[in-house]
Amino acid sequence: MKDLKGYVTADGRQIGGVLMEMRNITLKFGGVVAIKDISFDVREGEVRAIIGPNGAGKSSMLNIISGFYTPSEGEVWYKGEKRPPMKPYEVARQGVARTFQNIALFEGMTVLDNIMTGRLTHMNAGLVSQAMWWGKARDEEIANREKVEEVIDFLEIQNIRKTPVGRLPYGLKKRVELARALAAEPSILLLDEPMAGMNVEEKEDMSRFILDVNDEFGTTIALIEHDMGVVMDISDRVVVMDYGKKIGDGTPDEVRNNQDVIDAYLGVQH
Amino acid sequence: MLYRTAGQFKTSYTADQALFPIRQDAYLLGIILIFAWVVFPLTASEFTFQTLLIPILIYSLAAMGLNILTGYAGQLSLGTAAFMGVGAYACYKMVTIMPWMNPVVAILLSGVFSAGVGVAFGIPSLRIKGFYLAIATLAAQFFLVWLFEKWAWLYNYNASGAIQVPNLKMFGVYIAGPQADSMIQYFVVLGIVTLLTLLCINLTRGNLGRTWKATRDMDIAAELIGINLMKSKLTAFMVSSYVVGVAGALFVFMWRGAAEPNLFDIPLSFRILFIAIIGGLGSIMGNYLGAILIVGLPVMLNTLPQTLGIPISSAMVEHLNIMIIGSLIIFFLIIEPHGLARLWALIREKLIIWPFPY
Amino acid sequence: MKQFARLAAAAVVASLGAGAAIAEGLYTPNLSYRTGPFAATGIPLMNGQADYMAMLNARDGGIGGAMIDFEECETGYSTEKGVECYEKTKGKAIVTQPWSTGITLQVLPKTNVDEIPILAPGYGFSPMADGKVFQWAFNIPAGYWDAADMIVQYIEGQGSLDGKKIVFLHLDHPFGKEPLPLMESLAEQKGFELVPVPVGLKEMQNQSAQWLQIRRERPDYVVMWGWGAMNAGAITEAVKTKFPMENMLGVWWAGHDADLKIVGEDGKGYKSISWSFPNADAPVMADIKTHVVDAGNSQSNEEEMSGVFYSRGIIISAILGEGIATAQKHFDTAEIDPGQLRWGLENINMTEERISELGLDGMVPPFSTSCSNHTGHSGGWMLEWDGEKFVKVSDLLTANVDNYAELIASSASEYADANAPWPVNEDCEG
Amino acid sequence: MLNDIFVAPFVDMFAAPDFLMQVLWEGLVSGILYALIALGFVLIYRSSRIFNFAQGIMVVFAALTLVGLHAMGVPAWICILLTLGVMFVLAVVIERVVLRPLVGQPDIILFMATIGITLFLIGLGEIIFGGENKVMITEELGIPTGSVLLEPFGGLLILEQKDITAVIVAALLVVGLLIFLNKTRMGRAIRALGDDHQAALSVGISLQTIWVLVWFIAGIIALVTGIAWGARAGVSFALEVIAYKALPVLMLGGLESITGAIIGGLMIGMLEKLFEIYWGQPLLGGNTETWFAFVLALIVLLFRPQGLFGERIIERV
Repeated sequence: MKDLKGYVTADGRQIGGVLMEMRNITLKFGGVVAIKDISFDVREGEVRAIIGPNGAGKSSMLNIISGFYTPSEGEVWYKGEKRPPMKPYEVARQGVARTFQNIALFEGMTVLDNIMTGRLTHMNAGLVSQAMWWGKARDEEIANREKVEEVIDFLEIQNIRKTPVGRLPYGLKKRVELARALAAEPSILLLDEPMAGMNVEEKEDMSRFILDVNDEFGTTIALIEHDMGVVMDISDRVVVMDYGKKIGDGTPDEVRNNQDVIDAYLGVQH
Repeated sequence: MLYRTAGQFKTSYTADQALFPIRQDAYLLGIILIFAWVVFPLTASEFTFQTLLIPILIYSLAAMGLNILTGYAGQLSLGTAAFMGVGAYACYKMVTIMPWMNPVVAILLSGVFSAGVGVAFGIPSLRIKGFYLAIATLAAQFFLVWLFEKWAWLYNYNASGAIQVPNLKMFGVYIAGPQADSMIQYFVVLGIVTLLTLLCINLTRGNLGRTWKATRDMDIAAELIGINLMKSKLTAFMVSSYVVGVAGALFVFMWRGAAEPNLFDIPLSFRILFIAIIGGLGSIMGNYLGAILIVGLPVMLNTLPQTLGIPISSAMVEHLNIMIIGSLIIFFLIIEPHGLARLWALIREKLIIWPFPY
Repeated sequence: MKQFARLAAAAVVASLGAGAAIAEGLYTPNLSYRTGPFAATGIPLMNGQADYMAMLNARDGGIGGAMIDFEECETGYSTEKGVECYEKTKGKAIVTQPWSTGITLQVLPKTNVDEIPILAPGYGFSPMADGKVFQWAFNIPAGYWDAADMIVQYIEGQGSLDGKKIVFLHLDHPFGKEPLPLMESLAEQKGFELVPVPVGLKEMQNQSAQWLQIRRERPDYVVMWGWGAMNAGAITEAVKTKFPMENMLGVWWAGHDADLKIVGEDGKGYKSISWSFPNADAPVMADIKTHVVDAGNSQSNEEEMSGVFYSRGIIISAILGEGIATAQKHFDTAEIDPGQLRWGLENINMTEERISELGLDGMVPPFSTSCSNHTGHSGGWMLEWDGEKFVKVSDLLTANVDNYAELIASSASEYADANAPWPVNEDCEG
Repeated sequence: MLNDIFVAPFVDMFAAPDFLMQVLWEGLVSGILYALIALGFVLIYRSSRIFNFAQGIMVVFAALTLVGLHAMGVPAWICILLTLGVMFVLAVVIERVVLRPLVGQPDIILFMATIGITLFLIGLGEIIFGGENKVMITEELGIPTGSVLLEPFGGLLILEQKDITAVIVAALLVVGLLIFLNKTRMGRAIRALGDDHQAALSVGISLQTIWVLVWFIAGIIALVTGIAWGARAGVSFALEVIAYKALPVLMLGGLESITGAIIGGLMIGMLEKLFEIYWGQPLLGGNTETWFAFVLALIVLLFRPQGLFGERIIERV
């Protein structure tokens, strides 16, 4: 077992103890092995990246963390406890929020409503109260709206608040999706290829937001990305996967110098 | 000009979340309410009450119930009429077993029964999606109508197998049955429909509404951000069936006066689906617009040749009527698949910025 | 262009004028169903009704000097449309003819308030015979209980019913369930076993399950309460399963020539009770031919006009006409109101002489009504399909009404109780 | 009670095996017709993602056109050709007027549009042909009308010749269709469309052509169904309701599976008849055929959401 105190990063941030730990995870679809015996941990307050070429099993790993897939073997430990088998929504209610590779916003709703859905794990007014728009429901609606407005300010999307998300360009959609995940005030934020399909400028924006989120709210972030360059710049530690196996784990510098990673990953880069 | 929103500032989130953040909308609604509560009752004839005002309100309510399920929560249902039937039969049993019961209370309670049945038939939605679910709701449709026919207890063993609304009094005035006055029935319907509309608006704009819409737009993502899909879908079935059940009780008690089981058969379900879709899925106001079109148009078309003095047989009018409604459905779907409510929204957007093009 | 506009204007004015002229007569709307699933049975009936009234207008200038404004309001047999039609027409109508059991049930309580007579010849609610309770409703000249009683009588004429088995094949709808209470009581009295077999509205055309059941039950007789597409479906299945046709009998609505033509020769022996019969030689037919058909105002055709249903339409209009004439004579006015028409319908005395006078020889049995008897219980003939057309195979049968007078009274009062407060005609003596 | 449900029906079946065979035969004949209608649905759904509710009214329309033309004095076989022509025109018009402007709309919108088509055709049909029940021109088409009497187990089994004909014609139609779909370029394009629009287009046939063709094939199927069903109970608008029976077949067999439609149709036809005769009539008061198929399909779907013949769906995000 690793030390519980954590470590201090190069830029002076204090990283805490282990928040989430994957132990010997294996995932099979029928006869196909997507992930084979992978273990790693995520510490409180760090930006943890999982990288690897296409088909390495990164997305499947993220889906296991968020409860969408149940691992065939292995255990997920979260906040010091072994996580029993549970539905994705229960995982979300434990403070795990995520974004999606192919944007999964609710296209029929406005930006504001989309971000408000991020808050629904924090709202529990009853049916009657909601129907009357009175008492708890109304108070909740206002209190949570304030939280959402904070996120909106933070991500600089005030002007599109009432726009239906269907009308937004790709880059903004990504940002709204991030806002929705952030609004949940998660303990751990999972980002599934947050920079896929973006141009350099948008990538820079997104990187800045990720770092700011981590800085200002202290949110733990786990992200997958196949763009090595960006990842190396923003993450504290990196797991490298290839063909469902872990081939490297450590700080960006360590990984960059790992011979297996160079062979398997960098070797195939175009 | 009329719809200029410049100068209306909101200083609190409460104000921004008000029902009508734009002042003109509130005025418009006010005018509509004055018409509904004062002008129509004063001017309408018996014929207008019976063939336009009362049915439009009841159909709007039924469509609203369906809209919550299909438009907001994304679960296509073809069994609306059967759930109306549950409401109607429940109401009938209540007022015949407990004649002292206040009829309005009975009508509002009858929705509870349809909500229960709705939840039971909603359970398959947890595993079945899309058209498969739509066909599955037909199971409810056909099974319940069959039950209305076979379960004689439901219609108090009447020889004809039909239910007949008894004369019911509230505060010393007949509000249901043959002795009831159309205008009073209209007010009862209007009151209940207004109340339920308000509740539905609140539900759909609040947390539950967002939960439903998220389920509708992308159920997988909804589950991953913390929505319990089972709860979301079943509450949608429950609320929807409640509203539909109340609409069914009103349908029989405040309008038809009698009902045989096949009244609740599939043509009624489709009719309500037309209203919801032509009006606009995912809109409350759309149900009213749809009902006005689908209920009002045939009545208009029927009286048209007579007023114009065109010698045409009533059967021909009926045939043409069906053709026109069929074509109109296709026409509206082509020009605006999101329904009349969206059409109105577009007009309103244009009005707000008018006379400038942007 | 100008000329065209003037022409158009003239046409509009003329048509408006024409409309106004008709509106001055007696307005007797008919809630017709020439569309929908039952249109096949509806069309000949509607044509017969309309043609008779058109003939009176053309030949006699209406009834008693008042033109008849016989307008159809199409319901497609839908109750909803029916109520719409009722509301639309009730303002100036002197009678309402609802045509479906569903519409009748719904309109029935309203007519008490609106005070308009309902004329439902041969259909509707059997207890409507009790005129004291159902002041405004008439099912002249015979009700469904009469029909059931006459059919059972006819069968009994072929031998005792004790220990026999009768399948009651009926539409699963208020119409089809209507005779059940009487059939049950007859079964008890006569000792036969009654097996009700319902046919769902959606299964009218595919009755193989019902006929498999009939085959399993091996009944001695099948009594059919069918309507619309159900009749053809049942008769084809009966032919297919080799059920002896002569042991299959139907109510008057199941005796439609077109249904039997589908099976033709194979349907030989099938019977249907009826209170109307086509008589091509009756004077009324000739009058309709000269005044309506030859004038090009009929929607009917020769084949249809020789059928049972077209002639039934004529009889229905003739009954209404007789009610109007009776009222006009009594109140000494041509323009009668609904209340006066009710009196007229309550005092029809259709004797053989009167039938002859009206030119309806052999088309309807004699009957008379009173304030307590709103049906008339005319009786009827058993008709049999000979492969091409229906022929009379019995003398006039009359229902044994006394046997179920109590049932009528108790059902009527039950209905009145359930719909309390229900006004009852206290002035009526017996 | 338990005896009535679990024992007595089976005793009945064994006591009168000839009757059981009759029940199964009746079920088979209905099942064939359900399968045909379901086939029309499947073809259209595979090629255009449209849940074509108008299939039922197309059956009525085809049968009415056939009978109507014959009533005008046209010889029977020419009537068939002319009716096929009418169905082709109908397919073209539907593609032009309804489908083309609605390309890319959500499923439910297209579904509603087909209900619109249904209403339009009902109105049009009633104006042209009138609402009365008509006799199918069975003999004129050369369909034998007698019946075959068999005596299995010393009992009686009645097989109508027109039912036998219907079964044979339906089987030939299905075989022909399968050959067309598998062996011809056009057919392969239709099949490919179900899997991938782009791939289908690369065959070099325009989407519009394929749609017209598919709707036309659905029209042919409708005509065959109309003749077969009309021969049993006459031709009228009440026929339209049999279209509902194809829906549970689709649930059971899957919206895209041709085999599923055929097997599902036969299964539902026979099972609903068995249930009605041995359980529905003695225990539930009859008429269970209105819902049995739906409830059966619902229960099957609860355990196999992909239907009996569908492939398991792996969800991804």
